[in-house]
Amino acid sequence: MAREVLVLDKINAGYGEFHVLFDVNLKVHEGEIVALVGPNGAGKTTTLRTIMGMTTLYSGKVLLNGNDVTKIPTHKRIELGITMVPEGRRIFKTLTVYENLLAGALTKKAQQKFQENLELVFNFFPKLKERRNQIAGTLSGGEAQMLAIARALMADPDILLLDEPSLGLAPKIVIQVFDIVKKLREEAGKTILLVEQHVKHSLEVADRAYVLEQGKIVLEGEARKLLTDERLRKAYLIL
Amino acid sequence: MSLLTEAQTKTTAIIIVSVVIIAIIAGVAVYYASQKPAQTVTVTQTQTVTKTASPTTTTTSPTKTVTPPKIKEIKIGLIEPLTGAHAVFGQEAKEAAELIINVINNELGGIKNLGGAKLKLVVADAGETPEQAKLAAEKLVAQEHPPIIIGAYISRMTAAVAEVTEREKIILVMDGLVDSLTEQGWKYVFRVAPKASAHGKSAVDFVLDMAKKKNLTIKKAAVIHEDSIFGTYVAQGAEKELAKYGIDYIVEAYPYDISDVTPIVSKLMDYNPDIVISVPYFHDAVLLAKTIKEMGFHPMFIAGAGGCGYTDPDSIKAAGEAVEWYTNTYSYNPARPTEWNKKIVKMFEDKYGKLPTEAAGIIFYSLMTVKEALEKAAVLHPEDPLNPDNLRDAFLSLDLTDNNSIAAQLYPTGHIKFAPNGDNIYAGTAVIQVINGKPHVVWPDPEPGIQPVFPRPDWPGAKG
Amino acid sequence: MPNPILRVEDVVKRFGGIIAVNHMSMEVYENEILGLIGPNGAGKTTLFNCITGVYKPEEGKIIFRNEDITGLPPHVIIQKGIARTWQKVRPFKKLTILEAVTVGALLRTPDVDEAKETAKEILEFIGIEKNRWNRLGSEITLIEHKLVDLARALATRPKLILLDEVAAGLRPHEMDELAKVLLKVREEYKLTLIVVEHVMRFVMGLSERIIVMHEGKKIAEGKPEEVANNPRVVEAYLGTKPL
Amino acid sequence: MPGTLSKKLALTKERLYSLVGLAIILALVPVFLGFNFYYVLLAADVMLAASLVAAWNIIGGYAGQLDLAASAYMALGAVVTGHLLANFGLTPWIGMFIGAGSAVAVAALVGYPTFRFGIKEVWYALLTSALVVIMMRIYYLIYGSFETYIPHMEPEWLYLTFRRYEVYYYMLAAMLVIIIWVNLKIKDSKLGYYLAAIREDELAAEALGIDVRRYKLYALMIYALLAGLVGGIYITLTGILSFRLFDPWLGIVVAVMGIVGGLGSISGAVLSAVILRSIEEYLRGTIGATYPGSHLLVYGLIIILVGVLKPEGLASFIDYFKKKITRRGEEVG
Amino acid sequence: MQVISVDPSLLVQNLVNGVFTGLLYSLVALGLALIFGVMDIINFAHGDFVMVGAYLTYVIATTFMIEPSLTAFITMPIFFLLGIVIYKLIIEEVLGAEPLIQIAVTVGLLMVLRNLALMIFHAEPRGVPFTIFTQPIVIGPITIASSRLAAGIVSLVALWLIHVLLTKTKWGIAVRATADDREVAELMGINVKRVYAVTFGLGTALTALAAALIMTFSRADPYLGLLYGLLSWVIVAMGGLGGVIGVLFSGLIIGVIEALGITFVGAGARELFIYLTFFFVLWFRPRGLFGRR
Repeated sequence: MAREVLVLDKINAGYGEFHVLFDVNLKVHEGEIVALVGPNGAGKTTTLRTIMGMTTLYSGKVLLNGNDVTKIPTHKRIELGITMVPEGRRIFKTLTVYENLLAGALTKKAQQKFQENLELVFNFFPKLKERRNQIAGTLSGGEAQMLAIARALMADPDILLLDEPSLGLAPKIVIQVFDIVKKLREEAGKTILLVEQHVKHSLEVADRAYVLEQGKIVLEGEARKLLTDERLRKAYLIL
Repeated sequence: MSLLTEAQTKTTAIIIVSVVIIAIIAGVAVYYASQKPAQTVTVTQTQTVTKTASPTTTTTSPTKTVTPPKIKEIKIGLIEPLTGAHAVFGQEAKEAAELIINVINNELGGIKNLGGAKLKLVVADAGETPEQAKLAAEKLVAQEHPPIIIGAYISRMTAAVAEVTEREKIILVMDGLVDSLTEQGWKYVFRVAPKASAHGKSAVDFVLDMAKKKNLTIKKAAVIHEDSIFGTYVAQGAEKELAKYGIDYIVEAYPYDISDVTPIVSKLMDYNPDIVISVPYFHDAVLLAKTIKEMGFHPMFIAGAGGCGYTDPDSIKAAGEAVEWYTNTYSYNPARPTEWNKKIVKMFEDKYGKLPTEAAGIIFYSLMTVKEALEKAAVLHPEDPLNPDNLRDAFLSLDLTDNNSIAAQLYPTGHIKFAPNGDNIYAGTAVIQVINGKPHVVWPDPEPGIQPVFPRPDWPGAKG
Repeated sequence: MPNPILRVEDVVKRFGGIIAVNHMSMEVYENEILGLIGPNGAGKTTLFNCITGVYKPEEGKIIFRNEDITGLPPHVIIQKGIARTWQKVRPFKKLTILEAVTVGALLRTPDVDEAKETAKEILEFIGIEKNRWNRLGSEITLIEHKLVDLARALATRPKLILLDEVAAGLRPHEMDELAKVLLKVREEYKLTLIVVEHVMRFVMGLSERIIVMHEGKKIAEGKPEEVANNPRVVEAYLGTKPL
Repeated sequence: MPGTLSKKLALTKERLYSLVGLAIILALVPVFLGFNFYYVLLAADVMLAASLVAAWNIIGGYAGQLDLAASAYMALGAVVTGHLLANFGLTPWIGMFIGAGSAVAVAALVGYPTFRFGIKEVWYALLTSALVVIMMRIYYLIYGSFETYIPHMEPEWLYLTFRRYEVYYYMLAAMLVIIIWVNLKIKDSKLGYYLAAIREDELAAEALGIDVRRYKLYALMIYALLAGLVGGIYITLTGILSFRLFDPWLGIVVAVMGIVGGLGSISGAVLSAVILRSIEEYLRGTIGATYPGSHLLVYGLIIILVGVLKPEGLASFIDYFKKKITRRGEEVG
Repeated sequence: MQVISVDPSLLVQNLVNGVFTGLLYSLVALGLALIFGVMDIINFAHGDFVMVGAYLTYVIATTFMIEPSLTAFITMPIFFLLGIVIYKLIIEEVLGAEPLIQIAVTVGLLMVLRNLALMIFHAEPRGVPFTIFTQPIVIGPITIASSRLAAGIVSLVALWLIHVLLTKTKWGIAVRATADDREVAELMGINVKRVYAVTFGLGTALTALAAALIMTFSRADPYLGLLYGLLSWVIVAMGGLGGVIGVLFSGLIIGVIEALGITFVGAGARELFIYLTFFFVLWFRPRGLFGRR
């Protein structure tokens, strides 16, 4: 098995006194796409935020490339090779497309590989190249999502966390997004942790998956197998 | 429902009750308090009297019918803005008062007619608002109850103090210059210093006098003034005088804390007056002078009116060359060549390392006048010289000239005599001009070796 | 079929270039519990906001009890009898539970004490324990927030309550508790409920009828089991087949 | 049910008793001060500050609007009352209501569009601060910088031109009690509940049927009314009318006192006004004259410390003691 | 007060004066706009930073006999550090606090600064008695005071530099990203706390530059802050968060309105015009003239 890029070890976390995650264990290996699925409010986003150090961590450890990053502030974790595409895209609306990409590449590591990554990103998203001088606030939903992913790629991460990348997008675009997720691994060699509502899609692109419910991991395993799992179906449509 | 409304009526009832309680206690308390007038004061006074019986005076009083009180110490209140925006005046006034009290007590041997009684300065801070000034007055009255108070520079603060001193029958020697202060029908107020409008008048008189000497005619004038009550009164004095001589003029008022005056200077340049009568405060004086210079505005003359502004040492320090040839009317003439004036100025310079400005000067002669009044009171009313009405009488009967008093020697006109409203009949100002970066008195009589510069050398007509 | 209490007719709401609600029509019948489901971004919350007057729809009409209420400001709409709860709890942090509910009750009476009594009745009915009534909004648990939110809405004596993701973030037993309360409330106060929900087992168990929204439009309508087996719905949720 | 009802009544009683207690204490203050003019005047000054802060509490504390225009409404009440007395000989007993009425009118005139256009937070604060300057300049355009001194008129009780300060003190103390009462009354009323809801969350409040703009305007107008009345009494005390009464700085100070007291807490507001005003005056008398400005420097430091360390203000201390008392009460009951 | 019939050349002259004053106002407000735009901190002490800057200019210029405008090279770095210290000591504690708390704390800061100045320098105005700007520049019928011209040009250049800094540099991108979305900025590896500290430092340093320019023609006094505090806020409010451009134009508008008010009515009505304009702008364009989030 490949190297473990990200390990969550018995994580208990939440916001202030509001406990959300209970003993969450999770691993992502190099070159893997791992899906984290579950109903709304199950704690998927909280898991990602905990990885980035944006929640209150009560106990447990976050390991990145084998290093304990539990006590490292968020902005320094980026330098260590991890980036997150936040839910709802949250591109910098007042900046231009190109400035958004610049904002993604402010770390030392990213600066060195700026040109290389820019080419990669424009290659992936030719639309962004066309619109590089447009104010990002005027982009459509799909373009904005592309930009959010592109911005994260500019940081030259080893592992990319994607939070609901297909949220609120037209089906056509959703398909594109999942295509891109696949391409990111295949062509750019990125490791990906994906949080999604589109369970089917995500399980189709992912190698492995975790199912989160009420802040606990209730199921984990090979994605394709989970796809046909009756329990998963129940978690979503209880009948 | 009914229960709740009952509770509400109860609420209302209890509120009314509590207000009534306040009212009743208030009524009783005020009645009780007003029954015994401010006795404490007289008590303390008699106490001081008995305690401090001086042997010399007791022996010299042969008659037992009227025993003149043996006074060793007389408190003089000083209420000046020692904190806040006007502290610049108040602090200097305090320094000046300390100096003069020292002179009176040590060099002049106290109040001679009262057996060499010493003066004791009691100071309170008038702050920045009328309430604070009033508080200061009440504090001074409650703690010290001086028979005479000097203060409080800023007009509305002086007015606030006057209300207290009138009630307590304390003589208030005002160093606030606003005209209306002596128009309120107050009985126990006196003002040695020239009032605001006199400053405006003097500025115009000075310019016209100079122009006459140089055979120049003045047709158009501009009056610009900061818009406080003081500035407005000064400007009015100038306007009246200009109108009297049939000179056309415009008036422009502005807040003294204005950020930029270029539009005003442009307006002046557009009107192109022969002379400018300017009534500034400190801050705007620096700004105006610099801007006028920088905009290349060259009228025949720019005359300042009102106590502070262009010729103050601090202003000259701050504005540099820009205030060269500016004049200012002054409630005090530091260059008057009288014996005592020279002496006091020197003492002040030695002690504080700076020239006395107007704030100090007013205190010089006001305090010296107080001394003269006390001397006079001792003569006129030996039985009770510190009685307010007796003191008032003494003030009104003063007629001080250079020959008979130090106070007059310190005063610009050399003559002090009070009108019934408390103003000095012979009030007048001096005009000071900045020549080679130093303030010099140029009018009514120039300092020795000093020639007033008129018109301004940069006036285009000066050479032709 | 009874009369519809609320009719949404051909409503359109756009944000910039994005159409959030796209010619949506639906009817809600008196005293029913209607589930409104759909994937994230389907336009449910926007539709809610159009009904409650937070947004003014660009096209279409909203008719409540035979009265056109389109574009009325929120405080007027609630007077007509439509109350709502919030997806993200919006507590009055410095007010106690009792006070917060009293605020709602004051809509129908100027008398604070009367309103307080109403609030107490409702709190008791909903099952918040008395010793919690004086807790501040900043000190209570999530389930209490949801219940207070509901109580606040109930206190305005509405005919129709729109519940926006009430179950989000709750534990299973809390959800069951909440569902029970909602059913009880519906009976007692003769209410109509519209439940926007993501948690399927909650909404499927609670609703009598379900409308599925997708991309601002209605794509299915019917009994819960019908809807759950509708291939379009499954597709909308689990996603279309990749090409 | 009856139990809870009596509990509610008991609460009201508790408040009323404390109010009556306060009234008695306030009434006795001059007695304790031995009718020393200085201390009574100082006490009157403290009452003035406390009244203004208590009035501000309605708009700032209850409605959560950052109003910095207390001095505008107070000064308007003052100048209207003062000029009616000085120029037309109208008794301040009537004049102060006309003055307060003008303050309400201005509040409505400014508040209506301001709330209508949804101006909130810092923008509202700036607008109100600018309002003070605008009104100052309007007064200046009418009266110039001339000062009007209200003369002593007989009978004193009719024209409120007393030579002693006790009467003014008692009037301001009574005013303070009335303003506290209005505060408590509002707090317990529909308006109070609505204002609290608006302060906490405007959108949620609106969804509960509250016409946010209207209730904000009510709060503003009541506040203006009270501030105007305080101004009317104040001017009979100082008797000096000038455009400097419209003091933007005073508006800020009133708000700051309210914040230091703790938002929405009437006891905190009053306590903070009393403490801060007394400290300021004490420091002014002790260190202020030796080092000009030092008293305000200390004052500023106190505000910073409270803001940084105890943003809930003095009210949190009061709550702490209250809780201690009520907890004990609960145990007994 | 006599009404002067305004002749056209005076009008043009005063419009020009207004433009230069307005440019300087923009510079004064720029630091505030930056701090408020990026950090959402309501700083009521901004005007008093200008005041402290004016005193520092006075002290340095008169001690070392340096042209006052050039002292900016010394005062700006000092103020940059001062800003960071104040940020660390006070501002960081109230980040994200309620607006009222921020107002209270910065009012406290204002009182400390103002009264410290009063204690040290007393209330007398202090000025630098020398400057290279003494001669007017006359272009046809228009006379421009050279210090105002210089101040205007320097302001414009400073505004332009800040604009370039914000749009063209790495750091500027980080600042704007932080202003846009603090949390996501952190996800981009931006040290938000440091960005805040530096922004506050820069905002403060800009007041030092403005103060140095002001000292070429005006004076320092403890109450100078009153003059520029509210005015800066008015400019920021009118400009909205339209960045440097918004600040520039609203500064110009204020400057011109002030000059017109003085020309047609009188200097006493100056504030009336400025603040009435402010009222109407807020009422009818609550998001400012140049947009706001």
